[in-house]
Amino acid sequence: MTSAATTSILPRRGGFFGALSDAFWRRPKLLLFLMLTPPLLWLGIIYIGSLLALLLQSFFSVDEFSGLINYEFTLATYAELLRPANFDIILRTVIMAAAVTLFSAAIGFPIAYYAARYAKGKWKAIFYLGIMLPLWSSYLVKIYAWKLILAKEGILTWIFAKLHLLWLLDGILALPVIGGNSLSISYIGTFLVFVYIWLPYMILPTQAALERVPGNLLEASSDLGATPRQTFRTVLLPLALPGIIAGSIFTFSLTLGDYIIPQIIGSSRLFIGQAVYSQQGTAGNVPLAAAFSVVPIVIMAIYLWIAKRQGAFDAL
Amino acid sequence: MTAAVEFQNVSRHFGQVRAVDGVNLTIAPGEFFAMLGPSGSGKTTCLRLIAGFEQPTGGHIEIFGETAEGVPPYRRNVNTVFQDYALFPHLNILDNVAYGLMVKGVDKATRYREAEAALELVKLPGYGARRPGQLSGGQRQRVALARALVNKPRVLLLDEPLGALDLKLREQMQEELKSLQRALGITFVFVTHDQGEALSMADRVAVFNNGNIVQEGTPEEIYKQPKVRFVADFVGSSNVLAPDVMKRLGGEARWASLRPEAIRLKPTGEGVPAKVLQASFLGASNRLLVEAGGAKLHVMLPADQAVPAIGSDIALGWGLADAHYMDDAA
Amino acid sequence: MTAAVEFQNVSRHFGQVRAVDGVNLTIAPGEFFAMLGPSGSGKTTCLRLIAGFEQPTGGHIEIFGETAEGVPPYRRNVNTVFQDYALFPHLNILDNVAYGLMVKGVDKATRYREAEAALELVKLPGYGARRPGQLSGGQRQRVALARALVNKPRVLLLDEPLGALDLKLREQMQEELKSLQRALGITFVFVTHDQGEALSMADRVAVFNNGNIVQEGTPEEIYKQPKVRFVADFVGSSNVLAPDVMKRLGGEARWASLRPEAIRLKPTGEGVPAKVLQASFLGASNRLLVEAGGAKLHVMLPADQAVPAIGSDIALGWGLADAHYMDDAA
Amino acid sequence: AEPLKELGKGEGAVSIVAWAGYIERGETDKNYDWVTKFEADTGCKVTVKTAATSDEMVALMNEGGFDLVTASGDASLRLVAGKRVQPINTDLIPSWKTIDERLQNAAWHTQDGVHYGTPYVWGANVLMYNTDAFKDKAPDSWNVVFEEQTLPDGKSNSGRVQAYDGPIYIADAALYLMTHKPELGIKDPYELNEDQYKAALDLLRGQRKLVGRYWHDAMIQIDDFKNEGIVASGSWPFMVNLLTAEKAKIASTFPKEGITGWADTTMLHVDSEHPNCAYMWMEHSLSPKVQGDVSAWFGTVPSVPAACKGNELLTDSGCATNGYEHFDQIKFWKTPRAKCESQGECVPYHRWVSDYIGVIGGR
Amino acid sequence: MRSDRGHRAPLVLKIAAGAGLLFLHLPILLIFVYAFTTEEKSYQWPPPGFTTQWFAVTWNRPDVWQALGLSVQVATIATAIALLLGTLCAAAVSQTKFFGREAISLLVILPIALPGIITGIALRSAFSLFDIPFSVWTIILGHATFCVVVVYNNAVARFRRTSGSLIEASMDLGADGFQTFRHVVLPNIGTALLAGGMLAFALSFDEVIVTTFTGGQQSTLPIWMLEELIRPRQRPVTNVVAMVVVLVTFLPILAAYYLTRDGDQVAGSGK
Ligand SMILES: Nc1ncnc2c1ncn2[C@@H]1O[C@H](COP(=O)(O)OP(=O)(O)OP(=O)(O)O)[C@@H](O)[C@H]1O
Ligand SMILES: Nc1ncnc2c1ncn2[C@@H]1O[C@H](COP(=O)(O)OP(=O)(O)OP(=O)(O)O)[C@@H](O)[C@H]1O
Ligand SMILES: NCCCCNCCCN
Ligand SMILES: [Mg+2]
Ligand SMILES: [Mg+2]
Repeated sequence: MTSAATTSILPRRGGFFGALSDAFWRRPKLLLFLMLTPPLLWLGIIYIGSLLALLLQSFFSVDEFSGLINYEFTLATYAELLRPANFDIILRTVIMAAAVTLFSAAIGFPIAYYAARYAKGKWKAIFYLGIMLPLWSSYLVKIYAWKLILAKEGILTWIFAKLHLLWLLDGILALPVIGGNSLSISYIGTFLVFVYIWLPYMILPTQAALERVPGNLLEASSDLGATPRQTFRTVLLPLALPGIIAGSIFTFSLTLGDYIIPQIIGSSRLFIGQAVYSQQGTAGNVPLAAAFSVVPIVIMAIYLWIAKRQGAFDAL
Repeated sequence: MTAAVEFQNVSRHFGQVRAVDGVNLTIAPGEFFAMLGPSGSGKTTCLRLIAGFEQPTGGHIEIFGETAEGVPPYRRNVNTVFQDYALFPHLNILDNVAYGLMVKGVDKATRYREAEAALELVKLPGYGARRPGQLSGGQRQRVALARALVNKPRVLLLDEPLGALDLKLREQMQEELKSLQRALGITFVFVTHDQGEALSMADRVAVFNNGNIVQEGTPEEIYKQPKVRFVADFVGSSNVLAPDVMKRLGGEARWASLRPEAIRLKPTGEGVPAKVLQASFLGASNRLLVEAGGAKLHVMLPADQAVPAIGSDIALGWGLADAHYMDDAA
Repeated sequence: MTAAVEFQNVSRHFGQVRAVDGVNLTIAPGEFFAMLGPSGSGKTTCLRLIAGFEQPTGGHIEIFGETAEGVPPYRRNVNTVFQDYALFPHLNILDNVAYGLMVKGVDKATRYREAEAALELVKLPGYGARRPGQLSGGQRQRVALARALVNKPRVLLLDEPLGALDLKLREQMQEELKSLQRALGITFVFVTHDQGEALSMADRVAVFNNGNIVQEGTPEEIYKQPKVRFVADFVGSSNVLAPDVMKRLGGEARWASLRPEAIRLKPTGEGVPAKVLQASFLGASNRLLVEAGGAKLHVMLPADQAVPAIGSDIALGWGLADAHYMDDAA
Repeated sequence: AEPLKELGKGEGAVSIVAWAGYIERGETDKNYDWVTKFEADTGCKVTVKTAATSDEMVALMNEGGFDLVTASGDASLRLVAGKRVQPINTDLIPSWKTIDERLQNAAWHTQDGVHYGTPYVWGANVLMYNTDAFKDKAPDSWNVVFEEQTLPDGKSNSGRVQAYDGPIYIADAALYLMTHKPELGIKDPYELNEDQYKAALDLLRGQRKLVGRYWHDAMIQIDDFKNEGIVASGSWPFMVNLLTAEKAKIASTFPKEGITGWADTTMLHVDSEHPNCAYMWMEHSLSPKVQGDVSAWFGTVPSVPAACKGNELLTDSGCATNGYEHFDQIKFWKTPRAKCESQGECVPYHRWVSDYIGVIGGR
Repeated sequence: MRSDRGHRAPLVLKIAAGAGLLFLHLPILLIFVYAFTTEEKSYQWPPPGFTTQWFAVTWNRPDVWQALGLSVQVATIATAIALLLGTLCAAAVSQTKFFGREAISLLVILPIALPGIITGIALRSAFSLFDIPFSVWTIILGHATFCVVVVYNNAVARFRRTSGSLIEASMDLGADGFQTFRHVVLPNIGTALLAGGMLAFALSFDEVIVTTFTGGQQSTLPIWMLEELIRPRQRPVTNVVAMVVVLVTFLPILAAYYLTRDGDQVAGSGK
């Protein structure tokens, strides 16, 4: 601490790493290049390349009888998408995805809100675990648990019977379109299970966004005369929106593509995921499967574009 | 006349922490009232009690004669300018300013007109379409002000509104705030930990320490007649001198404060002998650090007076009245 | 003697932005050098050029006579105290301070001994085991200082190190820094936008504007003889008067600066007639805002002088030498 | 590819695409195991990929990586046409001679006199029903799954019946129409002209209102009969056997309109990596023991008549029970083609595929 | 959060939040219950009897161990790759400005924003195009692709929070690039990487859809479960496995929570 060193420029640290470090410092672009190469190769070449390979297939067609692919450019496969039976599938899936997303947002919000703004200490940890644990429990086993709950002779019927409320259940099942012979083969059932399975994906980003809303904005709103309800609508909700949008990317996209849930809990009416799966696997019609998968790609591209503009990526 | 704000033995405890502890306070209507005190002394909590963000754990609060307890913030005719402005990032400036009117249900045309007028008042006409993120700190501060004023509150609370601004801007805003308050006649309650700011702006100042008010009065009273050592120490850069030092310097054996600008250089041999330790050029004046009577003192020299060399022996003098004796024993 | 730091026509442009634009600068060894200027004027960029975080886009930099270009920061015997301290949050205080020695491969016993010594120097002995998060702002600032000093740099760079501290602490740290620099004899390069800080601490001050140095000199030169209006305006709270105003006030028809404390009250009829607009109590003095010759002027009255009533007519006077005429035409 | 000339050493493995329940190693019931011993004898490790529909089998074979497939008639010719399977050399399969004469040159595995596999077993798509719901009286018509009606237990059949989730089920509707709408002139349920086809689809659209969920997987259908209140459906004897073994109130019947069925062929992939093991499996699959065991397990009829006698599991009455004598009445699955024998122009299979998706989707 | 201090949550909110949590957990309890049922072929409510035999049965089933082994192997390697790629990407994006920076975040998010089935068949068609046979590596390739984003998100958030001046401070104090990475960068993003890595592991460990398309005939644990659930032999075994997985993962989740608690990012956002 007494005397300063005599030189102002120190020698380079010896060895390869010393030289490399200096080189990186002098040419930051080189470092950047080296850092970006592996992920770009992986995601930009392998992944995007695969997607393009898939898209390419959608311009081929399949021989009706032997099921072999005919490698000639055609738009016929896309035309098939518009056939009523196939178009129904698309419509059905998109409506379901939208409904699941809206509902997940609606029931996920209070949980996220409570966890973000009221839960403290031990309760905060409990909420965190409470949201994470379902995420970590097997997706398939959860679906089968629901099959058991929703079956005609399942737990819900049992509970309703015990409560002498079977008339209510029957009333629900008698609803047109969304009802059915039993919950497990109705749209209601499919919807419930979708919501259940994807709900944590909605809660987590919403909670993160809510946690980031500065408390003093809420105070400022209240100070300016807004009732709690007004504060919620005009300040909290708009500021939590990027988080909700981020969550909705998951709920929407996961619903668009899932084929396992509607197959186990559903009425045999296909969803896009099932159509892709069966066209690819069961029917061996890869071109049609590829054309079907363009649908979610396009929808999600639009969705991501909107989300990006809303700043939802930061909330992911 | 009813007081604008009255605290009767008000306390706000957080568990063990006595953030505010038995405060009595009367703020007159139209007054510019400053709360001054070190960090953690309870200033913000007092303000929050007035705004309604906190409920007192003891005592009674009245705002213009009406009981405040149990009244939520959105039903108090009191507005706050937050330290970090708390502008709504998702609304543009005009909507920010019009917010209070919007939630009251004022129609669009009227509220935008009034918001524009408020923006003009704070000298930001035409800024309505911008987002808070596109303004500088000083501009944001003024938007926060306009947003509060548009509601025509009877009391305006300001929590260190100038804390984040740099010196130049701060001085400018001080003057603007002051003249705005005079023009509008609204009661301002202003929290700061900057003594200069409190002294230059306020009609009355309350000095906080440990959740309580240790002295209340006009800036001059606070500055020139500190009741206790804490005030002398905290307000301005007084020399606070212990009884034994005062004795040695020829005064009473009591705690006293002696302002640096009250001390004069005397011809050697005439006054109290001292030794110059350090000298700083402050622009408008020079500040000496000297040793006298076994204590270190600051002495402020007018800019036009020659600065004695460091290490040299000098002599000091001051008026009898300049040594201000204080109450506290410790 | 070789300069500690020398800039020869140094520029640093970021695309269109000329952050630093042709700066020439010589800092002598052992000097306490302050860079003063408004936000965005290029002070930080200059500091970063010295530290090696930026490369000049033009010109040449020497540190103690050695070329600095192309030398990475970790090979420059220069250390920085960052504005936000940049203490490593994952290391305790002792490890923070010992970091520089650790990466140099100094053995554990030695580096901890030296780190302890450095902590003692900044008056924080025994704080080694704490985490940065457990210290107050002022303490953190001192740790950052110790962490830099333990490496025995030849130049210490400080980027607004006191910016985040409150007034009281800031004044205290100013004195501590100053005496430390004197004791160690290291060259300090200090960036601030607080003119008071620059004036009171530095041996020499460079005033920046728009990426360039507009004036360089001792604090007194800068304060009393601003070369251009910008400096007069920015440093201290001078009254900067336009040629026509000066003419009306009885001076030359040139831009001039007139310091508030140089203006005196005169018996009515004797000097320049003026009207009092506003008066602020500043503790050690009172500041008047007056109108005279069609311009607004600040006048500083010593605390012991009576403050004239607002709205009253008064007369002002100043010495001929107090009106400082400046170069710039605009 | 040229058929194998002579049998070599086993490659140590053979992978088979098969219907659920076709290849058992005693995991469900240890009495039913015709794999373990084969593996021990030949050193060929058997891996099985189960498929639920013929389309899935074709897709798996198109994708490759398997040696054998137990293809039904509606898949086998597609596999031949797509060159996914190779002709076999019957000389390398000593038991070929023991095959039921009715099957030796069956159209679904023989083309231009060339054999593309060995017959495995055949069977019928029986009507499975819940004996409680039908008050122990077997329904005698498929109308219980096609037309809305009150069942003997007094409740409607709506929501309590199932249909097969595969396009080939359109043939079941056509078969039903052969009796109930003779004026359509359907001769072969797999060869339908536009009018006949439309009538079949209409029938199925009506059925859609009765069916909550179509059955796709044997095990899931079992579950549905147990937990979802399903009381009647076209099904395989396999499910009937499993359910009755669990003491469920289930029985099956051959309704008067006749019945569709399947005759499966073990076919060899054109790029088989384990042809020797595959030949060994084909030979093994024709042994009376295997034939009898499979038939007992799945409720099928052996392709080797010798298996009908002396098999412990099947018992001597098993072949008769499972329909040995009904061979001629069963309309075996085959792929509908545009050029058809009975009336020249028929609706091809690809339309069956897309239209059936539409029917299930509510179109 | 200051605004809420001392304030009680409204009752409606409490009920809604509580009911929501319950909704998330009752089915999981059911999974536990059916790990103890005596019925083995299909589920039935209420369970006919109680037994603990399935734990022993599960322990002795080699196919469980095989699937578990494959899943652990896949998840471990996929996580390691995701950690590497995600960190590199996050570092590049947050430490420097360059053309196309925005595109990168989109690129990283894409595999999770597009349904898994698309990732799955895209990779599958690429495999068949290039005649790449299915192997552990094809599964890992698929999993790592969508795992990158969780690591990336956690790392980017942490980088954003970690003041850039720390790196400069380190260099200023004489540490070269590598020393700075080892002594400053790594310790500061460590917990974020841990949390991101755990999530990546969880995602991979539970992934069915992508695996279906990239796994060929190999069975990871979820694929094994799917097979078991559709064609049950001993259904409760599946429940035992699911239950054990939940219980075993409980501790790491808790650990991740406490590790990232001080951060702005809870482990899990960005899944
Ligand atoms: N919600 C709370 N829970 C616990 N203690 C609190 C809470 N709010 C404030 N306090 C404590 O009360 C005391 C007074 O806080 P207050 O914010 O009023 O101080 P202040 O004078 O505004 O200080 P500053 O100048 O730092 O803003 C402090 O010790 C603070 O830690
Ligand atoms: N990396 C950069 N890229 C682009 N512009 C930059 C960069 N760094 C600095 N600048 C610009 O250069 C100018 C000078 O910046 P600098 O940080 O040196 O100012 P300063 O004098 O330190 O200001 P302050 O008092 O606000 O810290 C500013 O306009 C700034 O926006
Ligand atoms: N928790 C597992 C649910 C499966 C979700 N997978 C998401 C991957 C999207 N490609
Ligand atoms: Mg405060
Ligand atoms: Mg700066």
